[in-house]
Amino acid sequence: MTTATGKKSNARANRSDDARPSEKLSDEQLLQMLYDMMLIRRFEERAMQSYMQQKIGGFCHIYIGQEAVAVGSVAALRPDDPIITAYRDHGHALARGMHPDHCMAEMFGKITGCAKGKGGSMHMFDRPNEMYGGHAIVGGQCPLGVGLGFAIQYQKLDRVCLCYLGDGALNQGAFHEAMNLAAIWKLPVLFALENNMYSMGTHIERGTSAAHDLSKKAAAYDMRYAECDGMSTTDVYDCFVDQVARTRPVDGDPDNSEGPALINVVTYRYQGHSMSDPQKYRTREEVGEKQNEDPITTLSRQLMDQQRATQEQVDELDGKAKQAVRDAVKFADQSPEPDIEELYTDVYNEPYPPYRKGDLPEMVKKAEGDESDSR
Amino acid sequence: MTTATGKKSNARANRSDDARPSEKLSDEQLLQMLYDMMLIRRFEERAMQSYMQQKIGGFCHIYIGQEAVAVGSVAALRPDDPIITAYRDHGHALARGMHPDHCMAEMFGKITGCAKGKGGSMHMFDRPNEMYGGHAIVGGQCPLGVGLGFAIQYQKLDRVCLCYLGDGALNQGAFHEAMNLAAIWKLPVLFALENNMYSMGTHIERGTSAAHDLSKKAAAYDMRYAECDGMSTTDVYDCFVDQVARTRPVDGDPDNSEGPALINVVTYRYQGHSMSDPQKYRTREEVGEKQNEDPITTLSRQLMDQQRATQEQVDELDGKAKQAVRDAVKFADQSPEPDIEELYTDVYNEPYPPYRKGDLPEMVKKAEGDESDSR
Amino acid sequence: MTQTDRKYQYRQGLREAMVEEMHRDDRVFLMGEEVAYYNGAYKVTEGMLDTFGPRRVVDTPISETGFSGLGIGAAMYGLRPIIEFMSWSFCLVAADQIINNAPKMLYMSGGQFGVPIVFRGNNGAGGQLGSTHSWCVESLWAHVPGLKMVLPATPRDAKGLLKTAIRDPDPVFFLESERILGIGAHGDKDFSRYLQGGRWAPPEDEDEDFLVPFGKANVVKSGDDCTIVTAGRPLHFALEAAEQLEKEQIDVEVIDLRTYRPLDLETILESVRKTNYCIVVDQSWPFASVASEIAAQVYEHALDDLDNKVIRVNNDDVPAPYNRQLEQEMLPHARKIIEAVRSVTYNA
Amino acid sequence: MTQTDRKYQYRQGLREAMVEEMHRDDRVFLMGEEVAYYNGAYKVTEGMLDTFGPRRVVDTPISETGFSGLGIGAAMYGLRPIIEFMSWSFCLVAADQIINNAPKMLYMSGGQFGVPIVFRGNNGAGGQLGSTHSWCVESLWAHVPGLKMVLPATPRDAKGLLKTAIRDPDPVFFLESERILGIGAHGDKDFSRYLQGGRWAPPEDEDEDFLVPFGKANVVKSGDDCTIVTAGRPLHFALEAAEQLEKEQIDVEVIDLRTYRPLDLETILESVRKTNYCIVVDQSWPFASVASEIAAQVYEHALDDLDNKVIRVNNDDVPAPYNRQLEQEMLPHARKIIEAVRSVTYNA
Ligand SMILES: Cc1ncc(C[n+]2csc(CCOP(=O)(O)OP(=O)(O)O)c2C)c(N)n1
Ligand SMILES: Cc1ncc(C[n+]2csc(CCOP(=O)(O)OP(=O)(O)O)c2C)c(N)n1
Ligand SMILES: [Mg+2]
Ligand SMILES: [Mg+2]
Repeated sequence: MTTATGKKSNARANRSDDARPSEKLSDEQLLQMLYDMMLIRRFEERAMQSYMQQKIGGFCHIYIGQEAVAVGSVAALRPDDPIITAYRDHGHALARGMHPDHCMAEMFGKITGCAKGKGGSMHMFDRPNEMYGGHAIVGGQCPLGVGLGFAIQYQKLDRVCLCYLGDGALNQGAFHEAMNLAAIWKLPVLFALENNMYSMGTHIERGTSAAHDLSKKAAAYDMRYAECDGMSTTDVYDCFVDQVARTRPVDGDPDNSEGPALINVVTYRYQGHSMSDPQKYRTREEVGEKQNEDPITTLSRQLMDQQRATQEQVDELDGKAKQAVRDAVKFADQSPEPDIEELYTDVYNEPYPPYRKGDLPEMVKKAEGDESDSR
Repeated sequence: MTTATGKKSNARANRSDDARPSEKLSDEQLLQMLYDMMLIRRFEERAMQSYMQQKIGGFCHIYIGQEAVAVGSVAALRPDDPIITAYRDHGHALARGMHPDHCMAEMFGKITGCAKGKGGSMHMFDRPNEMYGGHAIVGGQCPLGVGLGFAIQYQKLDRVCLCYLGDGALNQGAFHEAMNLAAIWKLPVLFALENNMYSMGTHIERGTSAAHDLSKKAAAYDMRYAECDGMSTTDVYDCFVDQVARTRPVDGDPDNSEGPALINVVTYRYQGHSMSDPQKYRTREEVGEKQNEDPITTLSRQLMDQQRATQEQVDELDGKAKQAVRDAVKFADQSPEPDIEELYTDVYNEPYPPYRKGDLPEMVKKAEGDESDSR
Repeated sequence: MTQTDRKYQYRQGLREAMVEEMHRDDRVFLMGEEVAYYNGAYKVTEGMLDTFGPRRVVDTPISETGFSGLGIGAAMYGLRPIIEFMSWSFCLVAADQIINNAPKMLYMSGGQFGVPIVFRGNNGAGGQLGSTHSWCVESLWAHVPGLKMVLPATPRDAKGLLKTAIRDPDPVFFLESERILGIGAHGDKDFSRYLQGGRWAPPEDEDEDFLVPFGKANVVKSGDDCTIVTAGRPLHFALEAAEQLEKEQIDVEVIDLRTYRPLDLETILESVRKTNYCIVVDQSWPFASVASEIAAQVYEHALDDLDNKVIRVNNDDVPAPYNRQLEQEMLPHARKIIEAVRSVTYNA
Repeated sequence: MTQTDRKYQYRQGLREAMVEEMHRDDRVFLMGEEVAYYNGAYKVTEGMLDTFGPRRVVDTPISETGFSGLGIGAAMYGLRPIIEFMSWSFCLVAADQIINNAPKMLYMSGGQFGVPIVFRGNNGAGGQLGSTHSWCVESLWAHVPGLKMVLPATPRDAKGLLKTAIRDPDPVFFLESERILGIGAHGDKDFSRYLQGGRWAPPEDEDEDFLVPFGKANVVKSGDDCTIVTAGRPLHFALEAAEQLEKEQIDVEVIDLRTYRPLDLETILESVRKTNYCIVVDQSWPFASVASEIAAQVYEHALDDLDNKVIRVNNDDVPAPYNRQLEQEMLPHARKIIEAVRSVTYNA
């Protein structure tokens, strides 16, 4: 983890002096994080397979390689901290606690999916777990994330919103406007840049000015900046624990917060951009090299080296993840399609003909109880 | 003029060592600049009057106080360098050489106006003088300006595009995207920020992060930055001569150019935002103080102090400006309204019914000859 | 003082609606350019900063994508934002947020996240602002399912519909008109004699719950000879035409739809079944417009009741010119309406 | 090999049009996301970088406002940009540039600055991409005067219309369809037997000047019993319906409008005067749509020739769902068209 260029150099100094937060994680917590990453990995593998079998349609963006980003950052949050992200969102949904059954069922377009099969791969929403969606228009989630932060501040809550974005989003106007608003109003938002160096086939150096020093993108808004190694779960965790703490408004008081930050999480995606990407824009060598930094292998090895886990435990976890995903595929497979009537539900919360009020997804009803309502 | 933070420190060093370009201006050139500013000032005064008399409708944004910006920067250009600006555009049109008759007639909505009365105050276009319009959507002209720069580069020309914007435009997505494109492609564009500190009633400190150091806005794109005193005609001129020279691609070769820059021209508008502004957001004192820096008074005094002009000469110039504007009002007044048929012309260059091909404005026909065509 | 006599401005209706709802519900806030310290570019929000402070009346930089998206996010989190566009013309830079996010979030999330938000501001040409500043967005955006669209034409409806909009759980596109912000004020042309019961202004008793429901058209003037269907500012053109046509013994019925989504087709059809003629007046461009839609629906549902074509009166199909005469001519003005009515009813 | 037999993909038509025009005119360049090094997200621009180099085939960052505005500025300066939207769904973030600047510049400048630009890309639902990625922008943007709108439905027209678009001096919104990029390829359903003279593919002699003019509809299949008016991808639904209806002895006439602006009303009316029935098929939402417009115009101009209502077949009026069955049902598919034809002609 490189140092953050925050305003309060005290805080920064503190952080580098202190023990790293990840050192305080219990074995159990670390194994949970490892499991979450394995779950995502196995989930994505089965998603690719199911896509090939045409059980999943549309676009499907695979998170393999980036698992440490979602898992490490979400682990640094409280459960009531909202998150929002782009379309490469299965990892975030699972890290945030969405049951793989509902995630997979969504991709299969089934009524048991998190969005009743209406959203698909790019639109994972999970209200009980404070996940405000995957969003498919590049950069479009940034103003929404700022809105979550605004609502937190407005209600004087002590929460932090995590707004993920890809490096491609850096060049969208929406990102710029969102950064500026977050900065001038000191909103409790962390912009987590998942910098996997490519937007489709475009290397960041080709499309983004100042790509060699993204701290300038934060400085333009007088915003705090931090960097971490997205291939290392603990580095991501350490960085986000620190940044979340700085941003979290104590007693919901914005003056008791260091305000928003941009966090450059340097990561890599091992698969193509989507399922139909010939990947001619990068070499096998480049991918191979990055695969040596595989975040799951790294964390496994780390835990074993430190004698906090045995090979058997690791294998067992992976087995569990595989099983969970197998179950999810089965669940998704066996779940029914939405009725054709669902076409006209969920268009309005207060519908007029021909629209009808929809039912909440099974997943939400289970978590919130049947009396819960759309909000 | 404060120094620019360019990449090539050589060039910068050169510049501060050299004599200031304005010192090489002949008396005649300086008096021309003074006259241009007087023309704008008197023009705007009569525009306000005519607005009050309801001869001008819609919005009318007065340039008084900012005259040195348009005049000083345009003087640093070649006639074939294109410019483009926002809606506060009378000054630029006049500085660029539009005859006040056609400018005033446009505001009067007459067929003799630069846009045949179809554009109005916010839309001054002048093809013969390489003025690509006033544009009324804040920030919307920035991508267009980048397009002019792109076309220059594409055709391997050695021209520079000057793209003006207000400080309010800094917060628009269009500005951000335009800056990034100009930077990554090294386009010959200068973004001339007319920083009059207010967007309507919003002080720049309220709406724009990092307002205290706008060089950060350029740095975010790895772009050159410069600042100058927009109340001083010569300082503006010196700054732009230097910046234009750095940006101008020698032999049309982009590698033979230092690329685009953001130039922060600190200025002030003496009138309200538009004709209906109660101006409660600033004090009389503030305006009064700035009026002490009046760019026209300053240049006049400077010329007289240096014995390059006499009071009589200055008065005479002002008389000439007043007369030109009086003539313009008369011209506008006496010009005919466009025929109602003009509603359906100029919608398409290759029209289909009910549309019809339009005639070019008188102003263009005069300058380009009758055989000229829409392009 | 009768209700009719009460002078009550359209902008006042808008302001009162916001003020009352903000008193009633702390989740409601107002955000936009110059809404606070400047007191509103058009004085609609005058005094609101003083009343509610900067937490709830929020000035923004010129970042329509940013703050309309912010509003949507805040609405997903349970707040009730009112987002003001100084002009709906400026919503174009925020189009993705307002038509791709707001109206689709509920659907995409399978019913989990609704977006109770109001986007409001001035809509329509007529102020000599030139073509980029003179948008009538009704046809553009009414095309999109998931949003509701409201066009108040009177001070009374400005208030009653805005209150309903703020309480509505769905995204509401609320289209005001700068041209009529001042109607109801002393000296303005006042068609209140046409209004049933003279309800030009809202009830005077300051009823907190004075709401005008969505999807219920207002038969502003009843008549037997020809139906004129409209909403928003063109209602005033239609009433001007009605006044003129009265002198020619043509007694038109004028329907103010109030909302385009939902659309009160029943009231239109009932009227057309009575008058057998129909004119639709819409201030947006003709092609693929709300007027096209209403005309098509009237044909579809009342073909046998029509004694002539439905005539659509729109803006001329050209960008808005600056010149005053050209611009006035472009609008769906009274003369165009009168001619349309005459031309369909000529042999009635 | 007859012309009918020649297998020629829609995407190939697009590519050839661009390649030919770029050879012909150095002012023409192509710009968009992944058009160059990636060879196009949908392989439309494959090989073009190799042919023309990075000066004329330009990859952009994800900055639709930036690069579409750039294109407009470059067009004002005399170039002839082709701006590719990977999907028209992404044009929403650039709405202000494309509908406020491009189509109004000529007017605002009093005829001084035209904008000869082509915006092109995939349009329409059907790929299970969910509601933000499934826009059909025809009705949204055809509403706006100052632009031209083209919707090629066949490989032949993809080529001929795109060449015309590139040469046109006005802004052209060119709406392709990902769903049919591969039609014409081996194994695809091929309705070429309906095409007059089997003109599924463009002429084989590689005529540089093979142009399909704007505003001239194509009567793809002639028939006497009912007119089906459409354009773009839904043409294929209409032909599927026609095939089915043939078996029921209903002989429909299928008109491919090719362009919405200009609109070839004459060809529609001629057909309706012959068949006396009319169905309009449009893949955008129903409300205030091109279908509403065409229906309204048909009623206005052929009221006496119509033996029944005009039926509009659109996308269902809901955001596009991801689920395949729901999405397929939403589209203006063949069954809906068949039912519409049956319902109007039942007592013919
Ligand atoms: C506004 C917009 N333009 C284009 C696209 C098409 N598109 C989808 S993903 C993508 C690349 C995004 O890259 P990045 O932000 O780096 O995210 P990553 O795929 O690396 O996770 C593009 C161009 C889109 N979804 N939205
Ligand atoms: C996108 C957009 N939003 C809002 C407006 C309304 N508006 C016109 S000028 C202006 C202030 C602009 O200030 P600035 O850019 O500083 O220019 P100045 O008026 O100082 O010359 C605003 C908000 C607009 N024209 N466009
Ligand atoms: Mg990326
Ligand atoms: Mg300003």
